[in-house]
Amino acid sequence: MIKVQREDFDVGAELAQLTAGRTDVGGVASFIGLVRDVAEGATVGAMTLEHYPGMTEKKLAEIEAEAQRRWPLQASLIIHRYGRLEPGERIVLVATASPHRRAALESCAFLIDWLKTKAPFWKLEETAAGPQWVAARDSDDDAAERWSKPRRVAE
Amino acid sequence: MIKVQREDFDVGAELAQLTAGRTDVGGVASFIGLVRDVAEGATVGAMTLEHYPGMTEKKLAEIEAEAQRRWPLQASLIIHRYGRLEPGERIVLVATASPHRRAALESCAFLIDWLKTKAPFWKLEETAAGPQWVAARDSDDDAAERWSKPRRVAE
Amino acid sequence: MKILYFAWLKSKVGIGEEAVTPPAEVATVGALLDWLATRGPKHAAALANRSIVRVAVNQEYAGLDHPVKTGDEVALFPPVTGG
Amino acid sequence: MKILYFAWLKSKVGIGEEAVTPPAEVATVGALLDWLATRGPKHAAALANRSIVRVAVNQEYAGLDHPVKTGDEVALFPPVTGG
Repeated sequence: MIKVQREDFDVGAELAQLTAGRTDVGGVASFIGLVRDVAEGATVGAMTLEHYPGMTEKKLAEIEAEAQRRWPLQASLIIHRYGRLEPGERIVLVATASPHRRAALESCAFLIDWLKTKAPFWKLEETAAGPQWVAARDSDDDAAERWSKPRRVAE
Repeated sequence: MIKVQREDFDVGAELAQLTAGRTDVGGVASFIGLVRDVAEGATVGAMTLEHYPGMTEKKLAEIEAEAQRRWPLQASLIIHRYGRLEPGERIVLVATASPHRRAALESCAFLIDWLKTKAPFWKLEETAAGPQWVAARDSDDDAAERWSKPRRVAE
Repeated sequence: MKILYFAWLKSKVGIGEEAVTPPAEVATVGALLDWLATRGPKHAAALANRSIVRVAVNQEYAGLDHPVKTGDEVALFPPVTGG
Repeated sequence: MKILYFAWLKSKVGIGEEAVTPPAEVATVGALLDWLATRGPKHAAALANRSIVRVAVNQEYAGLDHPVKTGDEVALFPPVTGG
Protein backbone atom coordinates (compact mmCIF):
# COMPACT_ATOMS: atom_id res chain seq x y z
CA MET A 1 0.00 0.00 0.00
CA ILE A 2 1.35 3.41 -1.08
CA LYS A 3 0.05 6.73 0.21
CA VAL A 4 1.45 10.14 -0.72
CA GLN A 5 -0.40 12.80 1.20
CA ARG A 6 -0.22 16.23 2.79
CA GLU A 7 -1.99 15.28 6.04
CA ASP A 8 -0.60 13.37 9.02
CA PHE A 9 -1.35 9.67 9.55
CA ASP A 10 -2.44 7.53 12.51
CA VAL A 11 0.45 5.14 13.18
CA GLY A 12 -1.52 2.78 15.42
CA ALA A 13 -4.39 2.48 12.94
CA GLU A 14 -2.08 2.03 9.97
CA LEU A 15 -0.05 -0.73 11.63
CA ALA A 16 -3.20 -2.47 12.89
CA GLN A 17 -4.57 -2.40 9.34
CA LEU A 18 -1.56 -4.43 8.14
CA THR A 19 -2.60 -7.44 10.23
CA ALA A 20 -6.36 -6.86 10.44
CA GLY A 21 -8.37 -10.06 10.19
CA ARG A 22 -5.38 -12.35 9.89
CA THR A 23 -3.70 -14.66 12.39
CA ASP A 24 -0.69 -15.81 10.37
CA VAL A 25 1.56 -12.77 10.86
CA GLY A 26 4.53 -13.27 13.17
CA GLY A 27 5.92 -9.76 13.21
CA VAL A 28 5.42 -6.20 12.04
CA ALA A 29 8.47 -3.96 11.68
CA SER A 30 8.09 -0.25 11.13
CA PHE A 31 10.08 2.95 10.84
CA ILE A 32 8.77 6.47 11.36
CA GLY A 33 10.83 9.41 10.07
CA LEU A 34 10.37 12.74 11.83
CA VAL A 35 11.35 16.37 11.21
CA ARG A 36 14.32 17.29 13.41
CA ASP A 37 14.95 20.80 14.69
CA VAL A 38 18.64 20.53 13.83
CA ALA A 39 20.38 19.51 10.61
CA GLU A 40 24.11 19.58 9.99
CA GLY A 41 24.41 21.44 13.27
CA ALA A 42 22.12 24.32 12.27
CA THR A 43 18.73 25.07 13.78
CA VAL A 44 15.82 24.33 11.46
CA GLY A 45 12.47 26.04 11.92
CA ALA A 46 10.41 23.90 9.58
CA MET A 47 10.72 22.30 6.18
CA THR A 48 8.74 22.01 3.00
CA LEU A 49 8.77 18.72 1.15
CA GLU A 50 8.37 19.01 -2.59
CA HIS A 51 7.81 15.95 -4.74
CA TYR A 52 7.12 14.86 -8.32
CA PRO A 53 3.47 13.78 -8.41
CA GLY A 54 3.07 10.69 -10.53
CA MET A 55 6.69 9.62 -10.46
CA THR A 56 6.62 9.56 -6.65
CA GLU A 57 3.81 7.01 -6.52
CA LYS A 58 5.41 5.01 -9.32
CA LYS A 59 8.80 4.82 -7.59
CA LEU A 60 7.34 3.99 -4.19
CA ALA A 61 5.29 1.17 -5.75
CA GLU A 62 8.45 -0.18 -7.41
CA ILE A 63 10.36 -0.07 -4.11
CA GLU A 64 7.51 -1.87 -2.33
CA ALA A 65 7.31 -4.50 -5.11
CA GLU A 66 11.08 -5.08 -4.81
CA ALA A 67 10.72 -5.69 -1.05
CA GLN A 68 7.86 -8.11 -1.72
CA ARG A 69 10.07 -9.90 -4.23
CA ARG A 70 13.05 -10.21 -1.86
CA TRP A 71 11.27 -11.16 1.36
CA PRO A 72 8.22 -13.30 2.20
CA LEU A 73 5.96 -10.39 3.18
CA GLN A 74 2.28 -10.66 3.99
CA ALA A 75 1.71 -6.91 3.86
CA SER A 76 3.66 -3.69 3.43
CA LEU A 77 3.01 0.02 3.66
CA ILE A 78 4.72 3.25 2.65
CA ILE A 79 3.17 6.58 3.63
CA HIS A 80 5.09 9.74 2.72
CA ARG A 81 3.91 13.27 3.38
CA TYR A 82 4.66 16.44 1.40
CA GLY A 83 4.12 20.15 2.06
CA ARG A 84 5.24 22.21 5.05
CA LEU A 85 6.15 20.28 8.20
CA GLU A 86 7.21 21.55 11.63
CA PRO A 87 9.94 19.95 13.76
CA GLY A 88 8.57 16.88 15.53
CA GLU A 89 6.05 16.13 12.78
CA ARG A 90 5.99 12.73 11.10
CA ILE A 91 7.32 12.64 7.52
CA VAL A 92 7.23 9.00 6.57
CA LEU A 93 6.06 5.60 7.77
CA VAL A 94 7.26 2.32 6.30
CA ALA A 95 6.08 -1.03 7.67
CA THR A 96 6.25 -4.70 6.75
CA ALA A 97 4.50 -7.81 8.04
CA SER A 98 5.89 -11.32 7.72
CA PRO A 99 5.66 -14.74 9.37
CA HIS A 100 9.31 -14.24 10.37
CA ARG A 101 10.82 -11.35 12.29
CA ARG A 102 14.09 -11.27 10.33
CA ALA A 103 12.21 -10.75 7.05
CA ALA A 104 10.08 -8.00 8.59
CA LEU A 105 13.07 -6.20 10.13
CA GLU A 106 15.29 -6.41 7.06
CA SER A 107 12.62 -5.42 4.55
CA CYS A 108 11.62 -2.45 6.72
CA ALA A 109 15.23 -1.18 6.68
CA PHE A 110 15.37 -1.83 2.94
CA LEU A 111 12.22 0.23 2.28
CA ILE A 112 13.46 3.33 4.09
CA ASP A 113 17.00 3.04 2.69
CA TRP A 114 15.82 2.73 -0.91
CA LEU A 115 13.13 5.35 -0.51
CA LYS A 116 15.76 7.84 0.67
CA THR A 117 17.76 7.57 -2.54
CA LYS A 118 15.10 6.71 -5.14
CA ALA A 119 11.82 8.48 -4.36
CA PRO A 120 11.62 12.00 -5.88
CA PHE A 121 11.26 14.15 -2.78
CA TRP A 122 13.25 17.28 -1.93
CA LYS A 123 13.48 19.07 1.39
CA LEU A 124 13.61 22.85 1.68
CA GLU A 125 14.65 23.80 5.23
CA GLU A 126 13.88 27.11 6.89
CA THR A 127 17.10 28.20 8.61
CA ALA A 128 18.40 31.42 10.16
CA ALA A 129 20.25 32.00 6.88
CA GLY A 130 17.01 31.65 4.89
CA PRO A 131 15.51 28.70 3.04
CA GLN A 132 18.06 26.03 2.11
CA TRP A 133 17.61 23.00 -0.12
CA VAL A 134 18.94 19.95 1.69
CA ALA A 135 21.88 18.31 -0.09
CA ALA A 136 21.86 14.56 -0.66
CA ARG A 137 24.15 12.66 1.70
CA ASP A 138 26.75 10.07 0.76
CA SER A 139 25.72 8.06 3.82
CA ASP A 140 22.27 7.62 2.30
CA ASP A 141 23.82 6.30 -0.90
CA ASP A 142 25.93 3.92 1.18
CA ALA A 143 22.86 2.72 3.05
CA ALA A 144 21.02 2.04 -0.21
CA GLU A 145 24.10 0.35 -1.64
CA ARG A 146 23.93 -2.26 1.15
CA TRP A 147 20.87 -3.62 -0.61
CA SER A 148 22.20 -3.48 -4.18
CA LYS A 149 22.69 -7.24 -4.24
CA PRO A 150 19.51 -9.14 -3.43
CA ARG A 151 20.02 -11.29 -0.38
CA ARG A 152 17.78 -13.07 1.97
CA VAL A 153 18.73 -14.22 5.42
CA ALA A 154 16.89 -17.33 6.54
CA GLU A 155 14.85 -17.10 9.72
CA MET B 1 10.93 1.98 29.61
CA ILE B 2 10.04 -1.62 30.53
CA LYS B 3 6.51 -2.95 30.90
CA VAL B 4 5.59 -6.56 31.67
CA GLN B 5 1.84 -6.90 31.66
CA ARG B 6 -1.10 -9.20 31.01
CA GLU B 7 -3.20 -6.66 29.08
CA ASP B 8 -2.78 -5.49 25.49
CA PHE B 9 -1.11 -2.17 24.63
CA ASP B 10 -1.91 0.75 22.32
CA VAL B 11 0.87 0.78 19.71
CA GLY B 12 0.11 4.28 18.40
CA ALA B 13 0.02 5.81 21.88
CA GLU B 14 3.17 3.99 23.01
CA LEU B 15 5.18 5.07 19.96
CA ALA B 16 3.90 8.65 20.21
CA GLN B 17 4.96 8.71 23.87
CA LEU B 18 8.58 8.00 22.82
CA THR B 19 8.83 11.33 21.01
CA ALA B 20 6.25 13.37 22.94
CA GLY B 21 7.33 16.96 23.51
CA ARG B 22 10.63 16.65 21.67
CA THR B 23 11.72 17.81 18.23
CA ASP B 24 15.20 16.27 18.03
CA VAL B 25 14.23 12.71 17.11
CA GLY B 26 14.97 11.68 13.54
CA GLY B 27 13.47 8.22 13.53
CA VAL B 28 11.52 5.66 15.53
CA ALA B 29 11.96 1.98 14.70
CA SER B 30 9.65 -0.63 16.17
CA PHE B 31 8.85 -4.31 16.07
CA ILE B 32 5.59 -5.94 17.11
CA GLY B 33 5.53 -9.70 17.71
CA LEU B 34 2.20 -11.48 17.25
CA VAL B 35 0.75 -14.90 18.03
CA ARG B 36 0.63 -17.01 14.85
CA ASP B 37 -1.94 -19.71 14.25
CA VAL B 38 0.74 -22.06 12.96
CA ALA B 39 4.06 -23.15 14.45
CA GLU B 40 6.41 -25.75 13.00
CA GLY B 41 3.64 -26.61 10.55
CA ALA B 42 1.04 -27.44 13.22
CA THR B 43 -2.11 -25.46 13.94
CA VAL B 44 -2.03 -23.55 17.21
CA GLY B 45 -5.22 -22.57 18.97
CA ALA B 46 -3.76 -20.19 21.52
CA MET B 47 -0.76 -19.97 23.79
CA THR B 48 0.02 -19.16 27.38
CA LEU B 49 3.13 -17.17 28.16
CA GLU B 50 4.72 -17.95 31.51
CA HIS B 51 7.52 -15.79 32.90
CA TYR B 52 9.73 -15.34 35.94
CA PRO B 53 8.45 -12.21 37.71
CA GLY B 54 11.34 -10.14 38.99
CA MET B 55 14.00 -11.67 36.78
CA THR B 56 11.98 -10.75 33.67
CA GLU B 57 11.97 -7.04 34.49
CA LYS B 58 15.65 -7.21 35.50
CA LYS B 59 16.72 -8.89 32.24
CA LEU B 60 14.63 -6.58 30.05
CA ALA B 61 16.13 -3.56 31.80
CA GLU B 62 19.63 -4.95 31.19
CA ILE B 63 18.88 -5.53 27.50
CA GLU B 64 17.52 -2.00 27.16
CA ALA B 65 20.56 -0.56 28.95
CA GLU B 66 22.86 -2.47 26.59
CA ALA B 67 21.07 -0.99 23.56
CA GLN B 68 21.38 2.48 25.10
CA ARG B 69 25.09 1.83 25.60
CA ARG B 70 25.70 0.66 22.02
CA TRP B 71 23.62 3.21 20.10
CA PRO B 72 22.84 6.92 20.57
CA LEU B 73 19.21 6.44 21.60
CA GLN B 74 16.91 9.18 22.81
CA ALA B 75 14.25 6.77 24.04
CA SER B 76 13.50 3.07 24.06
CA LEU B 77 10.64 0.82 25.04
CA ILE B 78 10.03 -2.87 25.67
CA ILE B 79 6.52 -4.11 26.41
CA HIS B 80 6.03 -7.86 26.85
CA ARG B 81 2.77 -9.57 27.72
CA TYR B 82 2.19 -12.78 29.65
CA GLY B 83 -0.83 -15.01 30.19
CA ARG B 84 -3.13 -16.60 27.60
CA LEU B 85 -3.05 -15.09 24.10
CA GLU B 86 -5.10 -15.96 21.03
CA PRO B 87 -3.70 -16.07 17.47
CA GLY B 88 -3.42 -12.55 16.07
CA GLU B 89 -2.87 -10.98 19.49
CA ARG B 90 0.17 -8.81 20.17
CA ILE B 91 2.86 -10.39 22.37
CA VAL B 92 5.66 -7.85 22.39
CA LEU B 93 6.56 -4.33 21.28
CA VAL B 94 10.11 -3.02 21.12
CA ALA B 95 10.88 0.48 19.89
CA THR B 96 13.81 2.86 19.76
CA ALA B 97 14.16 6.57 18.95
CA SER B 98 17.37 8.17 17.69
CA PRO B 99 18.56 11.18 15.72
CA HIS B 100 19.73 8.69 13.08
CA ARG B 101 17.70 6.01 11.36
CA ARG B 102 20.49 3.44 11.24
CA ALA B 103 20.85 3.55 15.04
CA ALA B 104 17.08 3.23 15.51
CA LEU B 105 16.77 0.32 13.05
CA GLU B 106 19.76 -1.63 14.35
CA SER B 107 18.98 -1.18 18.03
CA CYS B 108 15.37 -2.25 17.44
CA ALA B 109 16.57 -5.50 15.84
CA PHE B 110 19.05 -5.94 18.69
CA LEU B 111 16.33 -5.57 21.34
CA ILE B 112 14.07 -8.24 19.89
CA ASP B 113 16.95 -10.62 19.10
CA TRP B 114 18.40 -10.41 22.61
CA LEU B 115 15.02 -10.52 24.28
CA LYS B 116 14.26 -13.78 22.47
CA THR B 117 17.24 -15.57 23.99
CA LYS B 118 17.72 -13.79 27.32
CA ALA B 119 14.34 -12.81 28.82
CA PRO B 120 12.77 -15.60 30.94
CA PHE B 121 9.53 -16.27 29.07
CA TRP B 122 8.18 -19.67 28.00
CA LYS B 123 5.41 -20.40 25.55
CA LEU B 124 2.89 -23.19 26.06
CA GLU B 125 0.97 -23.77 22.84
CA GLU B 126 -2.46 -25.37 22.61
CA THR B 127 -2.28 -27.87 19.74
CA ALA B 128 -4.47 -30.71 18.50
CA ALA B 129 -2.07 -33.06 20.33
CA GLY B 130 -2.58 -31.16 23.60
CA PRO B 131 -0.53 -28.41 25.24
CA GLN B 132 3.09 -28.30 24.07
CA TRP B 133 5.95 -26.27 25.49
CA VAL B 134 7.69 -24.49 22.64
CA ALA B 135 11.32 -25.56 22.17
CA ALA B 136 14.02 -22.93 21.82
CA ARG B 137 15.27 -22.51 18.25
CA ASP B 138 18.87 -22.49 17.09
CA SER B 139 17.97 -19.69 14.67
CA ASP B 140 17.13 -17.46 17.64
CA ASP B 141 20.54 -18.18 19.16
CA ASP B 142 22.14 -17.35 15.82
CA ALA B 143 20.20 -14.08 15.64
CA ALA B 144 21.35 -13.10 19.13
CA GLU B 145 24.90 -14.16 18.31
CA ARG B 146 25.01 -11.54 15.54
CA TRP B 147 25.11 -8.93 18.31
CA SER B 148 27.64 -10.69 20.56
CA LYS B 149 30.37 -8.26 19.57
CA PRO B 150 29.42 -4.63 20.18
CA ARG B 151 29.47 -2.72 16.94
CA ARG B 152 28.12 0.56 15.81
CA VAL B 153 27.55 1.54 12.24
CA ALA B 154 27.93 5.26 11.60
CA GLU B 155 24.95 7.08 10.15
CA MET C 1 8.23 18.01 -25.20
CA LYS C 2 7.33 18.92 -21.62
CA ILE C 3 10.17 19.94 -19.31
CA LEU C 4 9.64 19.90 -15.50
CA TYR C 5 11.97 21.53 -12.96
CA PHE C 6 12.01 20.65 -9.25
CA ALA C 7 13.63 22.00 -6.07
CA TRP C 8 16.46 24.50 -6.67
CA LEU C 9 16.35 23.87 -10.40
CA LYS C 10 12.86 25.31 -10.39
CA SER C 11 14.01 28.30 -8.33
CA LYS C 12 16.98 28.96 -10.62
CA VAL C 13 15.15 28.57 -13.91
CA GLY C 14 12.26 30.55 -12.47
CA ILE C 15 9.52 28.24 -13.75
CA GLY C 16 8.34 24.74 -12.83
CA GLU C 17 7.31 23.66 -16.28
CA GLU C 18 7.69 24.62 -19.91
CA ALA C 19 6.79 23.19 -23.30
CA VAL C 20 9.73 23.16 -25.72
CA THR C 21 10.36 22.06 -29.29
CA PRO C 22 14.07 21.36 -29.62
CA PRO C 23 15.55 20.81 -33.11
CA ALA C 24 15.48 17.27 -34.48
CA GLU C 25 19.17 16.63 -33.74
CA VAL C 26 18.49 16.90 -29.98
CA ALA C 27 17.86 13.19 -29.53
CA THR C 28 19.40 12.36 -26.14
CA VAL C 29 19.16 13.64 -22.54
CA GLY C 30 22.69 15.03 -22.81
CA ALA C 31 21.92 16.95 -26.01
CA LEU C 32 18.68 18.21 -24.47
CA LEU C 33 20.52 19.60 -21.41
CA ASP C 34 23.02 21.34 -23.72
CA TRP C 35 20.20 22.83 -25.74
CA LEU C 36 18.16 23.90 -22.68
CA ALA C 37 21.23 25.71 -21.28
CA THR C 38 21.20 27.97 -24.37
CA ARG C 39 17.65 29.19 -23.74
CA GLY C 40 18.78 32.01 -21.44
CA PRO C 41 21.04 33.00 -18.55
CA LYS C 42 18.76 31.45 -15.91
CA HIS C 43 18.71 28.14 -17.72
CA ALA C 44 22.48 28.32 -18.17
CA ALA C 45 23.00 29.01 -14.46
CA ALA C 46 20.65 26.21 -13.37
CA LEU C 47 22.42 23.70 -15.61
CA ALA C 48 25.98 24.89 -14.97
CA ASN C 49 26.88 21.94 -12.75
CA ARG C 50 25.55 18.84 -14.45
CA SER C 51 26.96 16.54 -11.75
CA ILE C 52 24.15 17.58 -9.40
CA VAL C 53 21.36 17.44 -11.96
CA ARG C 54 19.28 14.25 -12.21
CA VAL C 55 16.96 13.52 -15.12
CA ALA C 56 13.82 11.44 -15.48
CA VAL C 57 12.25 10.72 -18.88
CA ASN C 58 8.57 9.78 -18.64
CA GLN C 59 9.02 9.34 -14.88
CA GLU C 60 11.97 6.93 -15.12
CA TYR C 61 15.52 7.88 -14.16
CA ALA C 62 17.58 8.36 -17.31
CA GLY C 63 21.27 8.81 -18.10
CA LEU C 64 22.78 11.28 -20.56
CA ASP C 65 22.60 8.74 -23.40
CA HIS C 66 18.91 8.05 -22.93
CA PRO C 67 16.84 8.99 -26.01
CA VAL C 68 14.31 11.83 -25.92
CA LYS C 69 11.61 12.51 -28.47
CA THR C 70 8.55 14.65 -29.15
CA GLY C 71 5.85 14.09 -26.53
CA ASP C 72 8.23 13.01 -23.75
CA GLU C 73 7.94 14.36 -20.22
CA VAL C 74 11.47 15.21 -19.08
CA ALA C 75 12.06 16.20 -15.45
CA LEU C 76 15.23 17.88 -14.13
CA PHE C 77 15.96 17.86 -10.40
CA PRO C 78 18.74 17.55 -7.80
CA PRO C 79 19.58 14.27 -6.05
CA VAL C 80 16.56 13.30 -3.95
CA THR C 81 16.37 13.98 -0.19
CA GLY C 82 13.10 12.46 1.01
CA GLY C 83 12.38 10.05 3.83
CA MET D 1 17.25 -22.01 49.93
CA LYS D 2 14.28 -21.30 47.65
CA ILE D 3 13.96 -23.41 44.48
CA LEU D 4 11.69 -22.21 41.63
CA TYR D 5 10.59 -24.36 38.68
CA PHE D 6 9.21 -22.93 35.42
CA ALA D 7 7.55 -24.27 32.25
CA TRP D 8 7.83 -28.06 31.79
CA LEU D 9 10.16 -28.34 34.78
CA LYS D 10 7.29 -27.13 36.93
CA SER D 11 4.91 -29.64 35.29
CA LYS D 12 7.33 -32.54 35.75
CA VAL D 13 8.32 -31.77 39.33
CA GLY D 14 4.67 -31.05 40.11
CA ILE D 15 5.33 -27.88 42.10
CA GLY D 16 6.41 -24.34 41.20
CA GLU D 17 8.39 -23.62 44.32
CA GLU D 18 9.91 -25.36 47.32
CA ALA D 19 12.12 -24.48 50.26
CA VAL D 20 15.04 -26.87 50.69
CA THR D 21 17.97 -27.24 53.05
CA PRO D 22 20.66 -29.20 51.23
CA PRO D 23 23.67 -30.50 53.18
CA ALA D 24 26.63 -28.16 53.56
CA GLU D 25 28.69 -29.92 50.87
CA VAL D 26 26.16 -28.85 48.20
CA ALA D 27 27.97 -25.61 47.33
CA THR D 28 27.56 -25.29 43.56
CA VAL D 29 24.72 -25.29 41.03
CA GLY D 30 25.92 -28.64 39.68
CA ALA D 31 25.94 -30.24 43.15
CA LEU D 32 22.52 -28.75 43.87
CA LEU D 33 21.02 -30.29 40.70
CA ASP D 34 22.52 -33.68 41.66
CA TRP D 35 21.06 -33.39 45.14
CA LEU D 36 17.62 -32.19 43.94
CA ALA D 37 17.42 -35.20 41.58
CA THR D 38 17.57 -37.51 44.62
CA ARG D 39 14.48 -35.97 46.22
CA GLY D 40 12.09 -38.28 44.37
CA PRO D 41 11.17 -39.84 41.02
CA LYS D 42 9.51 -36.64 39.71
CA HIS D 43 12.58 -34.56 40.50
CA ALA D 44 14.78 -37.24 38.92
CA ALA D 45 12.67 -37.26 35.74
CA ALA D 46 12.61 -33.48 35.48
CA LEU D 47 16.38 -33.27 35.83
CA ALA D 48 17.23 -36.30 33.69
CA ASN D 49 18.45 -34.23 30.74
CA ARG D 50 20.64 -31.48 32.15
CA SER D 51 21.46 -30.10 28.70
CA ILE D 52 18.00 -28.52 28.46
CA VAL D 53 17.89 -27.17 32.00
CA ARG D 54 18.93 -23.58 32.59
CA VAL D 55 19.65 -22.14 36.05
CA ALA D 56 19.43 -18.67 37.54
CA VAL D 57 20.83 -17.87 40.99
CA ASN D 58 19.26 -14.79 42.54
CA GLN D 59 17.80 -13.93 39.11
CA GLU D 60 21.12 -14.11 37.21
CA TYR D 61 21.98 -16.88 34.78
CA ALA D 62 24.47 -19.25 36.39
CA GLY D 63 26.64 -22.14 35.18
CA LEU D 64 27.19 -25.46 36.96
CA ASP D 65 30.22 -24.10 38.84
CA HIS D 66 28.35 -21.10 40.23
CA PRO D 67 28.26 -21.13 44.07
CA VAL D 68 24.97 -21.55 45.95
CA LYS D 69 24.39 -20.87 49.62
CA THR D 70 21.67 -20.62 52.25
CA GLY D 71 19.15 -17.88 51.40
CA ASP D 72 19.70 -18.03 47.64
CA GLU D 73 16.79 -18.06 45.17
CA VAL D 74 17.61 -20.73 42.58
CA ALA D 75 15.39 -21.04 39.50
CA LEU D 76 15.36 -24.03 37.11
CA PHE D 77 13.80 -23.69 33.67
CA PRO D 78 14.17 -24.67 30.00
CA PRO D 79 15.80 -22.42 27.38
CA VAL D 80 13.63 -19.30 27.03
CA THR D 81 11.12 -18.87 24.19
CA GLY D 82 9.64 -15.39 24.60
CA GLY D 83 9.28 -12.56 22.11
